[in-house]
Amino acid sequence: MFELLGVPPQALFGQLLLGLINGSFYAILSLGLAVIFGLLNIINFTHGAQYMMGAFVAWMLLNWLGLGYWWALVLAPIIAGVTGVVIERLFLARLYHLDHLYGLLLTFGLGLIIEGLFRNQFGSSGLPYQIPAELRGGQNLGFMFMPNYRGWVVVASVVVCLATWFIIEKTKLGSYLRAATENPALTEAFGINVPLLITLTYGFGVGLAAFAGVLAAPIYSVNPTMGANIIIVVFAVVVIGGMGSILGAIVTGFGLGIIEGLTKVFYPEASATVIFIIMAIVLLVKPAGLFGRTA
Amino acid sequence: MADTAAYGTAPAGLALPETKGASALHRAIFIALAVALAVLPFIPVIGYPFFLMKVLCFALFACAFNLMLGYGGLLSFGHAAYFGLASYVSAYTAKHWGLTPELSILLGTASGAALGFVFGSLAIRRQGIYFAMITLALAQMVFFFSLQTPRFTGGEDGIQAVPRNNLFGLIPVGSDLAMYYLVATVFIVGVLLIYRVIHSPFGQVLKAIRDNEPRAISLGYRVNQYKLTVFVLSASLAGLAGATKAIAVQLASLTDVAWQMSGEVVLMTLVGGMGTVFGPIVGAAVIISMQNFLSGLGAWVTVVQGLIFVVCVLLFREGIVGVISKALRRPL
Amino acid sequence: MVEASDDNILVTEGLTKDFKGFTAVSEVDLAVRRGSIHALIGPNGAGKTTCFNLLTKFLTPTRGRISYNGRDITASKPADIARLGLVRSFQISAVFPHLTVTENVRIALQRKRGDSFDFWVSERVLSSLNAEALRLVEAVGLADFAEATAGELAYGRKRALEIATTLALDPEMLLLDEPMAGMGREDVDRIAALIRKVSANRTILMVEHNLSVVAELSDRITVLARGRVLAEGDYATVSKDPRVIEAYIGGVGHG
Amino acid sequence: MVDTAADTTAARGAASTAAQPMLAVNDLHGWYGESHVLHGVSFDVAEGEVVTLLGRNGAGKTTTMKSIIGILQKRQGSIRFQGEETIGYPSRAIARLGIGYVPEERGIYSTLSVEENLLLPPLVRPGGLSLDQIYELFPNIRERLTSQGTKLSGGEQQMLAIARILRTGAKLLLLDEPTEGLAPVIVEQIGRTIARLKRDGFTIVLVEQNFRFAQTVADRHYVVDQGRVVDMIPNADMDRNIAKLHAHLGV
Amino acid sequence: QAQQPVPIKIGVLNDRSGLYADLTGEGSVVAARLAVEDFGAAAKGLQVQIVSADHQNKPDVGANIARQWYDNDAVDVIADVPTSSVALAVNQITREKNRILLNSGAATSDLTGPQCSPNTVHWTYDTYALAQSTGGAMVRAGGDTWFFMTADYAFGHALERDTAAVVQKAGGRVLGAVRTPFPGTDFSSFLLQAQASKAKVIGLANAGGDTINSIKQAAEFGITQAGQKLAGLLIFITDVHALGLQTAQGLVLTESFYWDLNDGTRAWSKRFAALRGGNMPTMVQAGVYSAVLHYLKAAAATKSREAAGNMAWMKANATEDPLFGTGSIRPDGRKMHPVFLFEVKKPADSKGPWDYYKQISTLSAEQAFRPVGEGNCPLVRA
Ligand SMILES: Nc1ncnc2c1ncn2[C@@H]1O[C@H](COP(=O)(O)OP(=O)(O)OP(=O)(O)O)[C@@H](O)[C@H]1O
Ligand SMILES: Nc1ncnc2c1ncn2[C@@H]1O[C@H](COP(=O)(O)OP(=O)(O)OP(=O)(O)O)[C@@H](O)[C@H]1O
Ligand SMILES: [Mg+2]
Ligand SMILES: [Mg+2]
Repeated sequence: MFELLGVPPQALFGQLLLGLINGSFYAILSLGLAVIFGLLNIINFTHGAQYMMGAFVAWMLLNWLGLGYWWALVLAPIIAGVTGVVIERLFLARLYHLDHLYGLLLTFGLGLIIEGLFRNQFGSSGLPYQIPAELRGGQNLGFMFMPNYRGWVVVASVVVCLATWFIIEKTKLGSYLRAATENPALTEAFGINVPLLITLTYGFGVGLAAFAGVLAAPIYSVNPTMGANIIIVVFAVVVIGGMGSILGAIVTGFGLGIIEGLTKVFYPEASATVIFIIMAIVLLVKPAGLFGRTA
Repeated sequence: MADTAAYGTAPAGLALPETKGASALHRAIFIALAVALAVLPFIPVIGYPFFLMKVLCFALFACAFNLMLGYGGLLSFGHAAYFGLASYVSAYTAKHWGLTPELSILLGTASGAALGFVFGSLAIRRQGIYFAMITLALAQMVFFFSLQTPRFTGGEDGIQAVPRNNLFGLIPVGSDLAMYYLVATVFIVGVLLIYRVIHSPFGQVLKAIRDNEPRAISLGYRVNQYKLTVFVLSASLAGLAGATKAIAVQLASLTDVAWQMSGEVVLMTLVGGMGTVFGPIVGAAVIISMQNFLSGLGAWVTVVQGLIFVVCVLLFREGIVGVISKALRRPL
Repeated sequence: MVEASDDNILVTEGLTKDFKGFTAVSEVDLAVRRGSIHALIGPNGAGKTTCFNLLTKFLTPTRGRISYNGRDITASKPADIARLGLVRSFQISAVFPHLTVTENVRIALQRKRGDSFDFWVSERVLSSLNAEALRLVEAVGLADFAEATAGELAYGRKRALEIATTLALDPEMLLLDEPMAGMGREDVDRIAALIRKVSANRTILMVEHNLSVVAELSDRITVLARGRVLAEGDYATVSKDPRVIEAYIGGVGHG
Repeated sequence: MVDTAADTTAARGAASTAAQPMLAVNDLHGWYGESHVLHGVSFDVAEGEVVTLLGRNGAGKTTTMKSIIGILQKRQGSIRFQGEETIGYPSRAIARLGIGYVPEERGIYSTLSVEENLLLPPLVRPGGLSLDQIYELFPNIRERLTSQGTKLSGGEQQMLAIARILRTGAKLLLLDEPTEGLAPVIVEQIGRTIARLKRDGFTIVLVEQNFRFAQTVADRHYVVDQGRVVDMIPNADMDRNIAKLHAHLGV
Repeated sequence: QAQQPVPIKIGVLNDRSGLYADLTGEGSVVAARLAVEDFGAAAKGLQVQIVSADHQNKPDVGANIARQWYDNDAVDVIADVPTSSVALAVNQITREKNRILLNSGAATSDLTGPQCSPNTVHWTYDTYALAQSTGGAMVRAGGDTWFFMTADYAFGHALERDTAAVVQKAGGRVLGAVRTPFPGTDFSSFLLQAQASKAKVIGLANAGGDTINSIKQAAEFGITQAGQKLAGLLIFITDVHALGLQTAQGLVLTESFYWDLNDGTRAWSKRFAALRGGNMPTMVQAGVYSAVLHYLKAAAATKSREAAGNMAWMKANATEDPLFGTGSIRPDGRKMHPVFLFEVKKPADSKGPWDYYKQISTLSAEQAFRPVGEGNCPLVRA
């Protein structure tokens, strides 16, 4: 058998698969960001906190109400989405006529508040959350041991991503959303309820973040900073894909997961930087990102 | 080409009356600022020189950032890179080469400028949110570089116990008070320079580019060179602030290059009022004091900080100085 | 083929622009005589604005050559073209919205001071330009608005300001994209007079739908349709051309 | 000044006694932030009528249109559509009553394809034009359906902006300078379109600079100056009043 | 007592909002208060005030607070200070201002090595002791081949280096190491590499969230079930609590204190837990208690706030408290007490909340801590 730079092909295969799983989180999170940025023109710095909320809500559902993982997968995005709706109505709705900067600042502040409140309530070292019984164990694929749960993560995220993409790019609702983003006043003057659309969109984007949070709870540390750690990378993913491009967010999310995975094998020291290097290169060559539309 | 005869012959006093009044006001504010800086250390509670030095360094940093955002219309999300690199360079040269403060600071500033030139050349070709993101990406690389070259940066420990060598090899600045006056001088010079840049012919063109770039191009301005110039100026001044800070607080650390620092300087500028001359100074003072005086609140600090930002965005959008400037109907 | 002679300040040969398989400008040979007012007309979507964008390099031609004053500028940058004295206005009005009207004009006047990277100099040196700026502002009828912020002007006034700014560069050749669009009658007449006045020792190439203005001002007219040159000549010739009438003017001309 | 004001009042009085007007604007004030732009605009439009607003640049024509459709945030006075007071409604509710708006800057969406732009406004009433009728009217549009909306030329965008409103079945159309930047052939076509819409029972308020064109399509003309309606000229009397009109427009 | 009470100000400086807030944070303040209470400071002529602040794990923030406390607030002693980089910065300033640092939270053995100071006592544990106990004891228990997952920053490198040295000295072999980005979220890639190395022990040379994530994912990939052991080189009981026994079972780690060691620790911990919503103390919090108690004894004895005198008293007299038993402070500032190697229990073996550890072995202070001559401490070079 051949080896690639000293790495046997089976191991490489395993790593590719892991990269894909990692990419699933990037994809859902960047999708949520892209939906919010693309349709609301808000750089949602609260996204990390909302992802974290998803995981914590799953924990609360389990420990306070006895509702398990599957319930959490449905309820946590809805609960987080409702908080998103409240945030949008109370705060963001006042900022649409302003520069991106203000939305960024506001969501940054909200992120701090949410993170701080959770830290006060739950401490910072995190909470336990188990993999649901149905998905414990794994398959021996020959070249690696593949936990069932990871397989489920990939399937769930692919389904969610495709469904979202379809709604926004291919349906009437999607064209309303895009129009509302670009020129809300005029869109409303056509009889479309823009404020409602925007509110629901934000709620949906937040729901996506929380969904990723629930998916993450059994395998990543459930702690108040879990979102802050991942969010900068996800921003980079969105930029590489093209701000606001739904397809871009999805494809780049998975793609970068894989690239990052490979870097972890060949040159682990660079695995934290590789996404930023790619981002710099991509932006120099394709200013609007891989899938971005130039205005 | 007959019209060009108008040059020089037109009465020089034709400056727009409003600008004239404003510049008198600005002069008064600068004088008041200088006087305040001179006596502040002798005022109890807030007059703690160490705290003041920190405020001044960050105020200069915020002013440098504002030069680019408020006047150049370029939102950089990676300004910590210049601030941080310069603080490492000045700390390193002071500690390991034994350079005098003015030389360390100069070298730090130069490194900020050089990095600004490299990053600027890459970034100015892009606009808006992409510009912000590419600067963020480049700055992240500086961060990881700093984390992974402990030999130069001291890794997560930073460069600690940076010596305050004698200024020009002669004047001792070891005491906090002496150092404070050095920092205050650097600060005033830096802010005056920024003020001059804003109110120069160059600054005028910059405002025009910010307003309508294609139009500026069609008038024959090579906008990229202007953007690069302001980028490098801003990076150098950010470097100046970082280099001075390293000597003043005797520490250069990863905090200075982290993305949160880039975020903080945006916040300072916004809280104070972007596009105002004095806003970033006020903003920096507010944010730094807040961090200082709230540190006893423990885990609630982040919540309080977050609340302040939310309130600012919702209620004081123009920033503190912006609001005042609006009330006075004078640019500040 | 148009012969490049000293008489022609601007010459294009085979100028073509494709947008993803759609050819907006196709094999256009254009020759603009020095000192003339040349109009470019044609139905909507004929490629006029695209042509302007190609001439000033805001777009890169797919094929073809552009020469200006005998010099090949096909590969020049937009700012450099402006520096050669070939300056454009925009179809969608282009002002610096946060500067005052006078400052808008002054920005253009400042260009002639050379590249002002002099960030260490006080802007007071610019006040020497104020008189000239005010003169131009008056010339386009904006004297009452000299200190107003440009962004708050009504549309028509923005157009007037844009023309003043363009004139401030004292360009050798001026490209005007629909200078009259959105203007009231009184302004149309004033701007037409202004264009006539400033054309004295300049060349002007303009796109305009207001046929009375075109008829009144232009020495020569090129009609574009579907990206190609359909007809060329003076107003009398062109307006009688049946193809032009069919494609552009229609049964009854307005104005 | 005095007598023109009296004219307007008289005309309004006549219209309101005859039948309820489709649109009645009364003492409308409007602001952009602090700046007071409309100072009591009053006029009305009967069902099936084509009415123009004429006036110099900056007179307040566009602002009046924006107030009617509800885009202008700060407005006061009375705007009745088919008897219903709309001054407090959000613009979506006003549009849903059956008012279609073509903005001055056209408002084509760059994130939508031409086709999506065309299909965007929801149908508010039955009886709008079918797609085939629209393509017949504006053949350019059919050719470019998949393009990005703002990649169309200025004129094409104008056509698209009108076309998308015709689909919705709105009975009152607000057209802000629909002929600006259009080739004479297209202007003519738009003139024919307006005539046909009028025949089909649409009511149209038109802002125009080109009053020769306005004359070919309109029933009445309101003259707007400095945020007020200062005169009303029936189309039939246009030729007699041309001097007065020129005086208003400062020609 | 007729004498004027001696005013003493103790500043508890630690992480109150970040990763280490649970294992230091407010709990350390509570521990310090308990020490003041237990000592009966007021009765012994001391007027003790405790202040606290959050250093956010940033050296500049920590240094800044320390400076202000010393310059403006008349703080005599700073206690706790987790996070090595902050500890080193505060160490520096304390020496400059001639006060006292009682460090409980930081791991770096440099505090009693090249950076040792006459003004600092390093109380609870250090990287050397952790390596000695975890590395040495594991090899002796048969875990003689190691693979390291090392967080890619100076502290991670130091942990790996120290432990690898101990492993090799004890006769074990290091099969490989991988540098993981810091901070990281997904470690599965590295775990696969560790698994492929077939090492018997996977050493986690990381801290905080990185450690928790790696342990969680190791459980998911069935690494412990397949027979490899995880050794946490810097992990605390709060981390185990966060992981849950289901996930953490089998993990091996070193601490110098556990609430369930003896009656003394149990009694004190129960009081502590009552004040902390049921959370048991960590070794860092216990260390703060022990350190403050010893300092108060010194201040009461010298009847002074003066640093040198109190420091001399502290080093000259044995420490004595229910949590760490009898101990002493070496000239280089090292506080000496035994350390313990624990294994995390299986869920079935746990009798209730916080019943997490099974003790595997004990190292005496002399076995655990670096011999005084080997640390390159200038104070003891003589
Ligand atoms: N960037 C672009 N991408 C794709 N197609 C474009 C682009 N720019 C222009 N076009 C197309 O090229 C054609 C010519 O456009 P142009 O703007 O030059 O027309 P014009 O003659 O100026 O028309 P008008 O008089 O309406 O302004 C139009 O069909 C337009 O849709
Ligand atoms: N966004 C705005 N902010 C402030 N003032 C405005 C704004 N838009 C228009 N104005 C002012 O309101 C007044 C009326 O403008 P409006 O656009 O209604 O005029 P108009 O009659 O449509 O002119 P035009 O024929 O040029 O389109 C003008 O004085 C203009 O300067
Ligand atoms: Mg055009
Ligand atoms: Mg208008």
